[in-house]
Parts: sequence; structure tokens; C-alpha cells
Amino acid sequence: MIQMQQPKGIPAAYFNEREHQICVMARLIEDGKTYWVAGGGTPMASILLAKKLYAPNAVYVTEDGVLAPEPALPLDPIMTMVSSRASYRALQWGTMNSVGFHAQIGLMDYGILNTLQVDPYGNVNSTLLGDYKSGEFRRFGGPGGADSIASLCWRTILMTDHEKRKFVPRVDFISSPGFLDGTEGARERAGLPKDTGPYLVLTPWALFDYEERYLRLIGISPFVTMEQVLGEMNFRPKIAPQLITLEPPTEEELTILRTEIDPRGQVTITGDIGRWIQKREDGTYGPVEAEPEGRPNPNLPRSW
Amino acid sequence: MIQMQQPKGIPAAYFNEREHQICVMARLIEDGKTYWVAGGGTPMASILLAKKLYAPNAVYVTEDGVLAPEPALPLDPIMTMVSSRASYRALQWGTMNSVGFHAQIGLMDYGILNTLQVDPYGNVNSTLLGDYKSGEFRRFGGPGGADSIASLCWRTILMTDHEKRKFVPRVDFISSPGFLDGTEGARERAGLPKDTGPYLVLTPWALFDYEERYLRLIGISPFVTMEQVLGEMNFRPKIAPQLITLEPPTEEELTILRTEIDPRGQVTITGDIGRWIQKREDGTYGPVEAEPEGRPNPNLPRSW
Amino acid sequence: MVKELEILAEGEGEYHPVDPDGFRQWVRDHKKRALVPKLMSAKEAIERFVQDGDYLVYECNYLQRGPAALIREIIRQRKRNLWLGAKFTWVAAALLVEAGCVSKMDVGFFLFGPTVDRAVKEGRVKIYEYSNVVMTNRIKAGAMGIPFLPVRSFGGTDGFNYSGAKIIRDPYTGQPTVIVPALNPDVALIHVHQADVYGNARVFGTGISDVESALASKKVIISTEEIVDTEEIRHNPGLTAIPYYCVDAVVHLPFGAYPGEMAGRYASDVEHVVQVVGATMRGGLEVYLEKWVYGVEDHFDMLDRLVGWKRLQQLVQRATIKEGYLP
Amino acid sequence: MVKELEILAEGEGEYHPVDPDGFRQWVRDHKKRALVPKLMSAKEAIERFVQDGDYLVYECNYLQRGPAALIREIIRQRKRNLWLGAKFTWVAAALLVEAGCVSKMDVGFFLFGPTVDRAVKEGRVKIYEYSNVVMTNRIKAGAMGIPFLPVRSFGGTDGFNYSGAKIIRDPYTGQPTVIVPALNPDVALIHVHQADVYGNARVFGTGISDVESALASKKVIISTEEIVDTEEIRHNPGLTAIPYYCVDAVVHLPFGAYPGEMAGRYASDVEHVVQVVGATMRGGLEVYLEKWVYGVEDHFDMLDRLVGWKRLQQLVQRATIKEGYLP
Repeated sequence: MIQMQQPKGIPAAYFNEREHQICVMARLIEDGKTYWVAGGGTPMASILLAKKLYAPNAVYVTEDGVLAPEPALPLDPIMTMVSSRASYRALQWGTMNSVGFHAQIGLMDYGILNTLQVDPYGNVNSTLLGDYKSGEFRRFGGPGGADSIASLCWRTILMTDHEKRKFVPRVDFISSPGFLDGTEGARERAGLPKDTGPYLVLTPWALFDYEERYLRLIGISPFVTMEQVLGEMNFRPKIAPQLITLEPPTEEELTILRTEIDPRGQVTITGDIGRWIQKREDGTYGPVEAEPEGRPNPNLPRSW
Repeated sequence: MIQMQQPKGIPAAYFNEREHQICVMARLIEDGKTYWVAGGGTPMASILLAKKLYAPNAVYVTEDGVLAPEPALPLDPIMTMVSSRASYRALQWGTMNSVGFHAQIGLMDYGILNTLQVDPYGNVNSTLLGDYKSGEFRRFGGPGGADSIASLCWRTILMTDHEKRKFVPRVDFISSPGFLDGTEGARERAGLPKDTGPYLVLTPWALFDYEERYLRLIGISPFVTMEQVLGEMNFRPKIAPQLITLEPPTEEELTILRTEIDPRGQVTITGDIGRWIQKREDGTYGPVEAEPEGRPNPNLPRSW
Repeated sequence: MVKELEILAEGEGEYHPVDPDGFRQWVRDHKKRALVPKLMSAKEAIERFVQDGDYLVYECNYLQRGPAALIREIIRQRKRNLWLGAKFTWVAAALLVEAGCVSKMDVGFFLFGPTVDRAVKEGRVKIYEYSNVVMTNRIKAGAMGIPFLPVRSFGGTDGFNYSGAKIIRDPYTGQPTVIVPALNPDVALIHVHQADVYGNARVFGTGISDVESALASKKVIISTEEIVDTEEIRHNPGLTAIPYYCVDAVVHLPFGAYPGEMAGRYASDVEHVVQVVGATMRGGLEVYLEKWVYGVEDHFDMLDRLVGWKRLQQLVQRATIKEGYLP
Repeated sequence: MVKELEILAEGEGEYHPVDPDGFRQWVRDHKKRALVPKLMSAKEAIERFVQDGDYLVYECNYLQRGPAALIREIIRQRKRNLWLGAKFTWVAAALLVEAGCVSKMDVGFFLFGPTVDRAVKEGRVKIYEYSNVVMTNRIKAGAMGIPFLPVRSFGGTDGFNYSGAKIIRDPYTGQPTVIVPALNPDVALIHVHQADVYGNARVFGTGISDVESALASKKVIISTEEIVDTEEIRHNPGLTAIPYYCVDAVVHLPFGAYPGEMAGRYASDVEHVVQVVGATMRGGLEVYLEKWVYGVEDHFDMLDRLVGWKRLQQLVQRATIKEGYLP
């Protein structure tokens, strides 16, 4: 059974789906474990929020090999890695090679990734949509550090949006390995370390784990239905007998997220943040009718 | 043809065979090249003397990976490596691994080694005398860094004493590779880098190079005869058509060696320094009849 | 004794030829062991040490401590048919492709957009697939002078099939083990905090694989914020990240990482970076290159005319984190 | 697809088992990721983390920055059947053999003498042959989490035949290539200048392979001249040589390298070292051990009664070279 912290604070009445996803992820962080985190964005926001509220001894390791930094927040736009603010007050400054070797000897408990596409076996695509061989595809940047995170961490957690195009029966390109073809020992036969692999997938709507190396729905957000969740997937996951409710953000979580971790709204305001959700008078949650203005879009201050 | 610097200064009238060997070696150092030098002792004394007199741009690299130090002389007894005085004013402090990799990519032009035994193919034994398999042997410390120096430098130079037991048809144990069985390509077949191998052997009495991977006498010291040289070898080397005379030390060389590099006589007074040689009235050189007192044996100062 | 050792799978990608002995011979014949001053202009360094067709590595360009000025000079000199080691490269890959400098890329990660998309679709650029760590491991193997390195990642991916990797049965454990080919690039571009005129270089803060790249590459161009005396280097040999004898050129380029950050010295020019990132992702790089590369004489001209002292001073003032970035 | 890849030659030496997955599992289950204080006495650290039969690595003992006090504690606790990684070991190998602690040695280099000679002849100690670099390369492979590493040395030696090395035909170049088995020691003993209570450790000056040993070993005992606050570590993350999460015990042992040197802090006690080197080469180590190891309660008792403050102060005064050894 997945361990998840009880939310701290009063349930919030108003939040967006991205904020919800980050807060749920923060509660899933296990204290006292290492997290090798790809890039910035939602994975970084989640681990930083967790460290402030739920898992003070969780160890944040940046994709490029900075061990346990205490980033000087807020970070400049784009500069979520390899910058002096992102690497501030670390215990050790490493390199891509050093962190790769640390992970290769088993020091990284968890990896957190974003992905373009994921399939039932947890394979991750960040390279292209379409057909590689024929040349008919839309190309993306490549796995970056994700392949190593997915290969070398003991457990890999994916964060992605809940959209039909993201959940496909077979990813167009395996950029980073999940359970590959899903057979037992497939990872080991490919040379990957024993006992590693996909562990969770978290979207704003749902939480999945794996049963016998196949994606299994284990939790749902209170503002969506099972039908919605399954309707936005191109394959049918297994479904756990008991489903967890992914509790909405608390005021305390949102305050830390909005004022300390992401005051410029780079993760939680701009970009694809999903819908705004409100708590209705009957205690249920649902999308707001008219999208709010939210905080002003934090365009770059003129003074920069 | 071997390049050797003309001795600087007035020929000395009085010196020992160890001093002679070091001074000749110093004149053989090629300017502007890297020298990966095993341990302290005669190889280190030679490169340091060369840098002061003949090859100011030769680069001294210690066995343990210190790049171009300017050692704080004199060094403490035993502390000729890995000490703060030995590593002083380097351009980079490395490790055994880093210097090994620098050598492996071809950055080390020359290696200088001592050896217990050497054979006609330049194979080096520093492990044992006797028969390994039967267990009938006298054991020594092992190759240390010598194997890597002999494998990875472009050219390997051996310094050893001129004694019958040192020059044997086949070393009892190949600790560090020469030309192995002497056939063409033997090193490459064993996985060693192309175009590397033994280059010179220098004793107090004689200088050798290799002709078709077999030891060849090319120089003789003025205080020994060809018969003596060959008489103290357990095999017959090839002999070059023209033999060089290994000019005796100059006063200038000896002054630097005795007062700057080895003022405590750790290399040139104590231990096996060979015979004392004098210039006779007829201009020839020969061993002194009665061994002189020399400088007082530099026992450790009481104040330490 | 001849035993069999199976090769279980092989990628089909073309890879930069593996030749440790050839690299050793290059090092023997071209890397200067003596302390010879190597100070020269960016123009001269790129002219002398970057040839059409070379395999090029660099990292973190327009992020932090990237060799931004050197890359712009490559574009200005219109080098052709470069093979990029595209790991942690961000916008530089697209800039180089837009300028027509690139024909092949080994990809770990780069910021994608229409420029590269078009080039790939039209067959002008061929891509081979790796990951950031596999790429830095390949460079590590090159820096160690060995032909390949076992890795515990990359197996089972589709990238493997379009790479130079293989799966062998490890002769020690009997387990399937991925090996990747060593990479000895032709050229490494590295921007550092301090260097002496011989190339002994100090780096403060993090890096991706710059030390390994310096050792692995046939030609190494260092650009530096500051030239320090060799006496200063000798006062703390523990700070030397890159030793002079693998360096071919030293270029004194203050603000050489601009518009990226130089940790401890100046912040990123965020507006500039956001602009070029936007152009990379949505188009418009030709306009960017016209203004910032072709339209200026050199790095100093660019800083003087297009950025200006006041702006540079602001960036310096914004670099408020100093801990660990001073010798 | 199954292709053949030849194994051309193999050494016959027993070698510490190669098991990267097993090492990973040890790391997962035993290495603490949280910042947990690990400060303890030498006695406790050796009791808890050194078991009879363990494979032990250390370096430069009685030379510079060797873990001298920790090794004396191992002898005092009369550990048995240790397998030594005997590279750059100097007198410690003989001390440990004299004390009956050792049954196997992988040799790079050690100072030889009658003690080891007798033990080998009588079959109490078995020796396997390597070189210093091959040994540090094996540890490097262990620190990288891979089963083996190609090396360009060691081939053609007789040592190869009594080792765990092999020659394979490199699948990239077709050339014969030596590979050596990764080494993941059971225990690493490492003496450092500064560490915090969690094990984040700083080393100033040179080393042989201590950082690699810390990463490659199942149990890592750090002894340190000085405990520093973790705040101090965070102020300069570039100085951290060994990260806390591979460290199991931190022992505060001022003069822990005595009678060896600690660069920048104290000089070698030359008379003491000359004495023990003499005993190693000519006999008499039992007398040495009686006085300096068995005859004292612990390191502090030894320093207090047998060395004394005045002598220690002299050694501190003789450490006149500071450049590069201060944070």
C-alpha cells in the first residue's frame, strides 16, 4: 500500500489542477530518502514543498548532480538547474558523471520525471511523436537525464498531465525505460539493475501504481469521476479494489507553494496549469465556471 | 641516435658511481617533455638536476599524480612522494587514478624506473627472485606504479645497478612489461598501447638502447672497460658500432646535486652508492684505492 | 585459450570512430608539454582549432558557464558539417543548426524547435540517440583512454537501437551489460572562471563533464573570465580543474558566458535568454543571429554596442551568491 | 542476434566477487540517506564496521594522511582473515600481517620484509598480483557501479596470470584489450582534514583513490582531524570530497595520521617512521606492536603517554607549507 502523508492545514477552496498535483506529490515523498529529480517544474516544486511540510529529511538531488541544495528561492526563469541560486547551500557540487555514478551504485532511492507519453508498462517517451523509422514525426528534445533516472533509481515516479494523448498503449519511442515489454526480467535482460523500475504515475486527476508491471489506478482526485479518468486514457489500466481520494490542497500547502517556492508563478500560473477548481457549498469540488484572472501573469520585471 | 646534452662545467675529480649515473641521466632528459617518475631516489634526483641545468622545461610528474611540482628541498627521509614538500608548488594535484588516465591518453612522454632485474627485452621485475609457482622465492614489494609507467608512457627508461644478478636472460617475473618475448607486436597483442616500450637502460657503467626490441650497448663510462660491462651481465647485449663515452660528472652538476637536491645524501651518500671514482693524473678515471670517509653519514638530526 | 563472449544486441547508429591508439598518437604529436603561452583571440582560436567536419562538445550554453562567445564565433566563421555532442546544450544546438554549421548530432538533450525540425526532415541534419549521462560516460571513457565503458542504463530504450551502444554478456557476472563507445571529440569549448596563459584552469561550482571533455578532446579551447598568473596556480594546485597540457588555446573573454550566468560573477540576462528560447521554440533565430552574431565584429563589439556597460554592471550586481565561487 | 566476442586470456587469481547488483542492494539497505550523526569512537567504529574476513582498503598509511589510528585499532581488536587491497600501503600491510589479521592480499605495492615473507611461505597469507593503478582502476570501477573496466596496462605481465584480469577482443576496435574486475571492498578507512558529523568530508592536497574507495566500499569509516559544522560544509559545496551518504562512521581523531604527515597540519615523525620501516624490513615488528598498539588503551592514550604534547607541537611547527591546505 502506498504511504501518503495526511494533508496539513485547512482544505483550500480555490486552486488549480497543477497546484493540486504538486501538493499530492509532496505528500507522497518519503522522508529520509534520496530523490533524483529531472529538471525543474513540478517535480522540483513537489520535493521542495515536501521538505517544508512533510519530509524534512528527504534529500533533493538535482539532475545535474547537486546534492541536497537549499535553493535560493525564487529561482530566475529558466535557471532551475545549474545556476548559483539552484545550487545554493548544497552539501556537494557534483557533475553529470558523478551523480550518474552515485545513482549507478544505488544511492538514489527515487526519481521523479515528467513525460510526453507513458504506456501501461511505464515506458517514457520524451523524444518524438510519430514514427521514427519513416521520418514522419514531431521531434522533441530527447531523454536528457530521464533515461538514467528511470534506469538507476530504485523507484521511478512520473508526473504528467491527464490527457488521452499522454496515455498510450505503446509509446512511440522508449526514451527512458519502464518495464519495457512488461515481461518479468525484461529490464534485467536489457542490462538494467535488478529491482528497479516504475513505481507511481501521478496526474492532476489520478494516481497509479503497478501490479505485475502493468499500470493500476489507485487514487482519484475529488473533482473528477472514474469515467473522466478512464476516458482520457488510450488504454484501460488495472483498477485497485479500493481507490484513494487524492485530497485537495490545503491553504497551508498553497501558501508555501505560492509565496515561497513559486512566487513568480512559473510552475503554477503560467503554462499549462489545467483548470481552476473550487470547493462548492455542498463540500464537493469542481471546475469553476469562468476562469479567474488569478494572480497577474508574472512577466519578467522590467528591472532585469 | 640518442640525444645527450654536453656536460656543463668542469669535469669533477672525485665522485661516486651513483652520482655519475644521476648526472648522465640528467643529460639524457629531453626538454619540454613529460616524465612520469617512479618513486624518489635516482630517477627523481635525475629529473630535478636536469631541470636545473639542462632541461628547464621538462615536466616532472610524480608517481602519485602531482603535475610539475617544485619540491621544497631537501625532502624528509622517506617522504619523497605524497608529502607536502614533495608536492609543493605543483600545477595540479592529482591522484593515482587521474595520473593513470592522463598516461593512458598519451600525455606522458617518458617514464623513469628503477628495477630489481631486467632482461634483454626490457622486461622489469620488482616482485620476486626465484620461482613463483614452486613458492621458492624471495619476495619484494610488487610493481607499484611501475607497471603503468612501463605500459603507458611512450618511452620507458630504466635505471639500475650494473650487476650480474640484475641483467638476466629472462626475468624471474615480469612485473612491468618490456617487449615481452621480443617478437614484433607482442605488446599490442597483450593489449598495451601502440608504439610504446623500453627506450634506454642506464647503469653507472653503461648506457643501452634497443635494436629490434633487444638490448644494445651504446655507451660506456670512462672508468670501466667493455669487458667489465659485459662481465657483469648474464647475457650478451647487442653492441652498437660506435660507443658513446658517458662523461663523468662536472663540478657544477655535483654542487647542485649535493647541496640543493640531496644535501642529506639520502640518494648519493647512504645506501648502495657504488664505488668512489677519481680522476688520475694521466686524465683517466678509476676507482680510488681506499674508500674515503665522504661526507658524514647524515643520520637524522636529533632535533626531529 | 579462446572463449566466447556473446554480443547480445547492437545499436545501428553511426558513431564517432573509436580509436584509443589514434587519440594517443594525436596527444603525443599535438599537445604541448612545455609551458607555452596559448593566449589568442576567439577569432584566431576558432580559425586554428575548429575545422569543418569536426566533432564538437560544450555544455550549458546560455545557462551557466557556457562557452557562449566561442560558439557565436564558430557561427560567425560559418563552420560547416560539425557533429554536435548535444548533451545539456539548450539553445546552442538550434543556433548552430540555424547557421548551417551542423550535419550530425548525438543527442542527450537539446531545446527543440522548428529550425532543427526542418533540418532533420530535409535530411540536412542526422540525429543519433543517447542520454545526457550516456554522453558524459562516453566522454569519460574517452578521457580515460579506453575504447568503451559499461553502463547500467540505456538498455531497453529505443535510443539504444539508433546509437553505437551494445549489450554484451559480462564475462565476470554473466549478466547482460550495456557498453557504450568512448568519445574523443575533435574540439571541446570550455568557459572557466580563471586560467593562466598556459591553460591551467579553475572552475568554481558545478559542471556537466567539462574536465572530462578537456582530457578527451583533440583540440581544447578554453575561454576565461580572468587570466591569473601561474604563480597563483602554483599557490593552490588543488584548485586546478583542467591541466595546461591538454589545452590548445586560451581566450580571455570577460562575460564569455553572456547571456548565461557565470556563477559568483554575473547573473543571466534573463530577458535576452527568454527571447532566444522563444525564437528557438517558435522561430526567428535568423533574426537573432543577424543581430547578435553576424551584425557585430566580435564578442567585445557585441557587449559594447548591444549590451553596454550599464547592463553588464546590473548583471554583476545581481550575482549576489558568492559562497564557494571565490578561490 | 548473437555474435561472438573472444576472451583471449584470463588470469587464474581468485578475486573478490564481482556483483554490482549485490553492491547496489547493500547500498539501498545500509547507507543512510538522512542526515544522521555518525560520530563515534575508533573502538566502536572498528567493532561495528570491521568483521573478520572483510576486504579492507586504505592508503598511504604512515606516509601522508593515512588512517594510522584506525589501522592500529583494527590490530588492537585482533581482527582476522582480512583481505587487503595492498596498494600504496607502505608499512601497514606488514603490521597487519604481523598481528595475524590478514589472510589475503591483492598487491599493488607494499613494503616487504620478513614478517610477510614468513606468512606467505607458511601459507598463512595468499598474495594476488596487480599494480597500484590497476588496483585504483578496480576501485574506480566499483565506485562507478560497473562490473569491470578496460585498462591499457597490465597485459603481458606475469602478474596478469595471478590476477582476476582478462584480455578480450574489444568489440569496437577488434584489438586485444585488458579488462579488470571491479572491486567493492567491504571496508574503507579514510583519514581527512575536516568532516561534519554526518560524514561530509574535505580533503586537501593529493590522494591515491580515497574518494573512489568511499563510494566503492560497503562500509566507510572516516577519521578526521577536525569536526566542522554542516553550515561550514554548505558554505562551500565545492570542497566536499566525500558526500555523507556513503559514510557509515565518523571518528574524531586529531593526529590520526601519526606518525605520518598530515599535509598543512603536522609533519611526519621521521624517527618513528624510520624505526618502524626498519622493523618492517629487518624484523622486530612484534616489539613495535607491543609498545605502540597493545601497550596503550587507545589513540589518545598513545599520543599522551608515548608521544607527548611537546613532540606533537614540534610536528605541528614543522608543517610549514600551508598553501592549498586551508579551506
